[in-house]
Amino acid sequence: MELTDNLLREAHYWMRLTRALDDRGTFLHKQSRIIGGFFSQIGHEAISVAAAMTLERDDVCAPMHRDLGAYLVRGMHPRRILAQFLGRATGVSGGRDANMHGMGDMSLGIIGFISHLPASIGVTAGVAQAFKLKGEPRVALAFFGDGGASQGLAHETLNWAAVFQLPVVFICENNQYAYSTPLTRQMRIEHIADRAAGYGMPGLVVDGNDFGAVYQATYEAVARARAGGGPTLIEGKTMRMRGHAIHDNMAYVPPELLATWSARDPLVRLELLLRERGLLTNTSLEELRTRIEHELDEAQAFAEASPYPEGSSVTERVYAQ
Amino acid sequence: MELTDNLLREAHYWMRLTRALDDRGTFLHKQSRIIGGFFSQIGHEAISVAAAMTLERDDVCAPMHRDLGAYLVRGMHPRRILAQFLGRATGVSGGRDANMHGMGDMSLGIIGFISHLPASIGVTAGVAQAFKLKGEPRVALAFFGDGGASQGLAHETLNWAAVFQLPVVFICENNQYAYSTPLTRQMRIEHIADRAAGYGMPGLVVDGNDFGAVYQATYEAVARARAGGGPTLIEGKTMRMRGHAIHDNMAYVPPELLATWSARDPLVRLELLLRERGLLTNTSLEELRTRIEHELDEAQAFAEASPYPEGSSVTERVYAQ
Amino acid sequence: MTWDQGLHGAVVSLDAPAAGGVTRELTYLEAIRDGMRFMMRQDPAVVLMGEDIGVYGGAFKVTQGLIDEFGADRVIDTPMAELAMIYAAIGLSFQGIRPVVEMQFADFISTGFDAIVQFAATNHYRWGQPVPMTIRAPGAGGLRAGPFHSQSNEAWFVHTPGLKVVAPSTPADARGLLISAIRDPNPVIYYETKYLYRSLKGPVPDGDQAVPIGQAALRRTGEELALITYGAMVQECLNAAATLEREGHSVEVLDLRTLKPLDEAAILASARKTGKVLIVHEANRTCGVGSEVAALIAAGAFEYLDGPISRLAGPDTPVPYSPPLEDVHRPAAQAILRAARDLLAY
Amino acid sequence: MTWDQGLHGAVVSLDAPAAGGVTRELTYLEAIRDGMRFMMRQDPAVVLMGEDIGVYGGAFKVTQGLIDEFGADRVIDTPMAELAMIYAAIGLSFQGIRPVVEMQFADFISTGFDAIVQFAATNHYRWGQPVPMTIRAPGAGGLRAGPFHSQSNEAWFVHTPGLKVVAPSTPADARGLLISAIRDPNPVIYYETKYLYRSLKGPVPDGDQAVPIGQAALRRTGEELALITYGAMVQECLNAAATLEREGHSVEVLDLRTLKPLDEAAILASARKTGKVLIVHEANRTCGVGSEVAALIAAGAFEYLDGPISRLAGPDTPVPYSPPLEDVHRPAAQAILRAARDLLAY
Ligand SMILES: Cc1ncc(C[n+]2csc(CCOP(=O)(O)OP(=O)(O)O)c2C)c(N)n1
Ligand SMILES: Cc1ncc(C[n+]2csc(CCOP(=O)(O)OP(=O)(O)O)c2C)c(N)n1
Ligand SMILES: [Mg+2]
Ligand SMILES: [Mg+2]
Repeated sequence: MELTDNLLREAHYWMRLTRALDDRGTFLHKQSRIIGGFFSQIGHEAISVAAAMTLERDDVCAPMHRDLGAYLVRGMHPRRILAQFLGRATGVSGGRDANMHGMGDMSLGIIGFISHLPASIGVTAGVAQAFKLKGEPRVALAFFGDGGASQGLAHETLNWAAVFQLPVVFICENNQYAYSTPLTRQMRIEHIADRAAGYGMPGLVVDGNDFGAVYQATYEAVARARAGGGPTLIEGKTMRMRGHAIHDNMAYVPPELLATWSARDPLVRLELLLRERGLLTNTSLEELRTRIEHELDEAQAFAEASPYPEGSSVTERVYAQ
Repeated sequence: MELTDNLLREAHYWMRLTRALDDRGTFLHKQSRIIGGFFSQIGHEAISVAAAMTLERDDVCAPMHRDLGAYLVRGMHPRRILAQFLGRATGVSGGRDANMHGMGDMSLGIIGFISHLPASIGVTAGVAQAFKLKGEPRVALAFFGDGGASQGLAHETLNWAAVFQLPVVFICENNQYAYSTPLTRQMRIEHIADRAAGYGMPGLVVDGNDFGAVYQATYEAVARARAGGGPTLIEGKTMRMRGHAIHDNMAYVPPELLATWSARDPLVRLELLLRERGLLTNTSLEELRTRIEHELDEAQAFAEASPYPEGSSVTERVYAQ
Repeated sequence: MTWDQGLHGAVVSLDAPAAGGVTRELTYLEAIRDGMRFMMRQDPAVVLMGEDIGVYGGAFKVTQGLIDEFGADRVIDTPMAELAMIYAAIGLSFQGIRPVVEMQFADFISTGFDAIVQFAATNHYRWGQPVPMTIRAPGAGGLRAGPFHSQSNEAWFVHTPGLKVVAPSTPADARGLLISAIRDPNPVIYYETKYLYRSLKGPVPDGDQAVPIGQAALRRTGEELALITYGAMVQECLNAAATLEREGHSVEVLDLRTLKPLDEAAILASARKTGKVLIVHEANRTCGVGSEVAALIAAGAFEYLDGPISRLAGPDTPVPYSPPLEDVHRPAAQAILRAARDLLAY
Repeated sequence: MTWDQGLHGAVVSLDAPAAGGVTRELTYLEAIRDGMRFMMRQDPAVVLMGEDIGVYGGAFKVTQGLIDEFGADRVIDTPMAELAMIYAAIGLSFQGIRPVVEMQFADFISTGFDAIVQFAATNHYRWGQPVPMTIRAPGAGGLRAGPFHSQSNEAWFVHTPGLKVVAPSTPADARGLLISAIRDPNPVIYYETKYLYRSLKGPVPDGDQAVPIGQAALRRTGEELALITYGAMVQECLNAAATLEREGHSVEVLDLRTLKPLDEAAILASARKTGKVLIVHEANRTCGVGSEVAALIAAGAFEYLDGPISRLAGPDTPVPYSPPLEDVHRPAAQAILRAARDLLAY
């Protein structure tokens, strides 16, 4: 599996777009245009984009609140995402769900998540089970966090996936914190991936800020799953570079830790590689950023021009007809 | 840690008593004197008795439905147990809970279990946490099964105990089946104890039908826990020699498997050892059995002479005052 | 006698329906199995999942034989993991599978609670993706099975928006409501009553005979008093009504059948007609389905009432094991008669 | 504005009590913290547990500063594992510890559901061992926090035997009921209302001022109509009652305060006195606490009623995020006024 120039260029677009959209959200929240919560994913660009890029169109993916990149790669338009953040009728959930929650669209192979972490890994296993039952060569991929890893469901799902040998890949985004809780208070082991052995599935640790490393590990796991080789657990080491949500100044994070991870910024690293390969210059980067800002301006204009849902529609859509 | 003659003699009494009480329950059920369900624990005598015998008076233990031996070792009188089976007011739960459920008595350091497996391991971790918070050199010990091991709570509890370094010992009674479900459909690993590594605690496998092996492993784990060394997971390999409950003819168990384990009967093996040490003869065995039958006759008479609870008391004891 | 056999002296047989059609005489349990078999033959997307439901045929043998006909890919024995099971079912439903999940006892549904109330119940509201899934929950008491094998916990789900809840009381409804539940594009909790498994027999129409979700059934018409109930209490209420008739009273029995959404029209019609209502269920009293039925009537039939709206329900305690305790806990014909006579005399 | 700050334009201040005693002016949030601090100082067995409650001070900063005073052994930051947390609390309670467990949001209580409804709720009934444990559940909406941070799911627990459930609506009650909850030998779910955290200020008596569990509070007396409610809706009802008074109506407001066990005597007294009752809550309507209140009145105050028993509750949908949707979902003074006027005109 080779990291082609095209692949890296594409990744660069998605990662830049992810970060810009994230910044845009923060900006809109500061301006009180997004009310309620907002989750920044800064630091997660490589892992979410790389993992999502290994999937085929027909595959299914369950991103969580820091996987903005995966939503974008799967084809969810920033318009719909910004409209979602702003609670508009044109948002992914039609104003029913908040911020990143419930941003699902099965036509794009995206499962919308609920707060109760790590719920979507369970659903994803079920999707993979359907692929297997129907004999379809498709793969499902789910993200969860170091906090979510402590939940009983993480255990039940990994075991389930192993017992049924499901075509599913689990990406654990170990970003050092679950809200204010550091790893040392969450678990007494170094690598969450080591738990894979307890289920009889391969487990591996990758540098989650290295696009290529995540892409290659996930690519192989996806290929194995598709070929009937069963599930894989991949742990990507990364860092949540902002507070848990926008209100959190993360005073509890030691500045040195942030500094260390700042030096490993996934976007900077990818851009270094692109420059080494001669695929990026200051000018082309500036062009890309401008293009993305235009895209987001347009998306934001769309979202802001969109109506709020009618209050009287509150009881609609509880049941499918 | 030496297996003294006295220790073995005592163990022999408890294991014989356990089996005899189990047989008595089966008999009473066949006679329709116990109505509803009845769980036989035949095959579990060594593991439940040995583990319970490693505890001090002040320690706390959470037996489940096949740990009749542990209840007895902790000092629960067969009278109260038989009265419980018969739904009498003098039974452990006063007729409120069924068969082995809810047979708790904190004055004996016994936590009563609920059906929802493996609930009591979670409670036991909490008890151990209290010991630790209060600085008391006490230990808590909990049993769970190969089926219970698939539940999310097993994961949450083991992780919890490891993070807080609690003085608790977990005994997984791997008896090859969870109801009709064989190990291969429950998990894709050979040893449940291997999961301990995923929590950062010691995990070991013992022959659950060998009293001495269980006793020694548990003794060491209890000592470590008491000394502040944190939790241990011990998996005892054993076999459920009867159906899941009395109605289950376990047609799904291959006869050869039963035969193999029949040859490893924990009671027979302990008695062989006793004979080798010159601690048991046919006569003394017969004497012991007779003595136990007398004890159980008396207990049964007590239970059968006991009144049922008054129907009008149904709403009593919902709340503690 | 053990749980899976039931504890019943006699088997009650329901009368054949007046009008024709091909029917067979089935027990309540056989009717459930027949409903599953019918749907599995008709729709290859229907898949069963649960603990011990395959080779073993289920704790109560409800699924017995189905693995032989449909294979292990459609009758799936699972690890003992209710939460993963229900989440997996949600995922299956996203790919066109129609999972029917068996809880070994309704009591264990609390172990998969999060998946039901947080994910399945809200999903369509949130992002428009339906969750067609049926959860079979063998519930209720009378079998000396104690606090963890006798629960009637349907109110948890009746309170939760986005779910449907049904509770058939006859073999025909057991089959017909199961067909509807499996076809419904929403998560449906199907409460089946263990007590009736082998103790109730009745005519069950063959073929594609769905019983619509949301419609109550008037089991008996009367003028003076309406007994509103569901599940195993329907038979008890019918017995009480028959006794009262011999005493000269005209009592009607409304079987709710669907608990969410409730058939408000039928409830109000019964209340308006009779002016006196006694609501009966096994489930714990406070915030049970009976409280909602009472509230609906108190709001919607207020002007027609000739007496206080009465409720007879399981008291607010766990279901106790010992026979004298359980017999007081579970409302039966005698207790119903007492409450009904009080109300008639009002 | 974000969740932890609240979304309120103005802070409502309650009047000082008529009769004396040492009181301080505290927000609802400060009163909860003060209650914990008071109990922790008084009883070394009281221990707090939860996610991010220690160093961080909790998602809403309710426990801020407590770890500094009481140390990490008594203000315990836990892994993200609600089920293990509640089970651990049960175990702690067996050894004389009085755990106070914080759910980060009431919405996550479903993740620890099994431990509460199956183990904690039934234990004393089954083998006589009390489970003194308090679970703090920050609930309810109005904060634009969406379906998973706005739930009012108290009815699940009001239905379940063996639990107690409280829902204070004022700073004084927040402190006083917390003291009672922690002292109670039973599991108590303490629903605190996030909306009130910083938007409601009032006098809070100092010292050992427990508010007994099981007693409703008549916040305002009136003759024509009773508004029966709890939580954040108490203020909305008081506002509505004040408006109605200006229109010449005499309306009383009964604050339930304890949801399990309900203060049936106070409910019936209000209903009998006024003859007209409007029950108001944010929680979903069907099988909510309001249905039980209506059922109690329909049975126990039937002869006194001058109109249908009315309910105004959150509709049976998840709590939506977008302001126009949430504003319709959450009953507020305007909707209360409409419903009250209808009933007064009846
Ligand atoms: C079951 C559950 N409990 C509590 C929460 C509240 N909560 C939201 S995010 C979070 C931390 C999650 O940490 P992690 O899984 O590591 O993901 P991260 O936010 O670090 O990406 C918590 C405690 C939740 N969402 N779900
Ligand atoms: C959460 C839960 N789900 C289902 C059941 C029903 N059930 C009772 S015992 C049992 C099998 C338990 O197997 P295991 O844990 O291996 O214990 P064993 O009976 O073999 O000793 C099952 C499925 C239960 N008790 N708890
Ligand atoms: Mg994290
Ligand atoms: Mg087993």
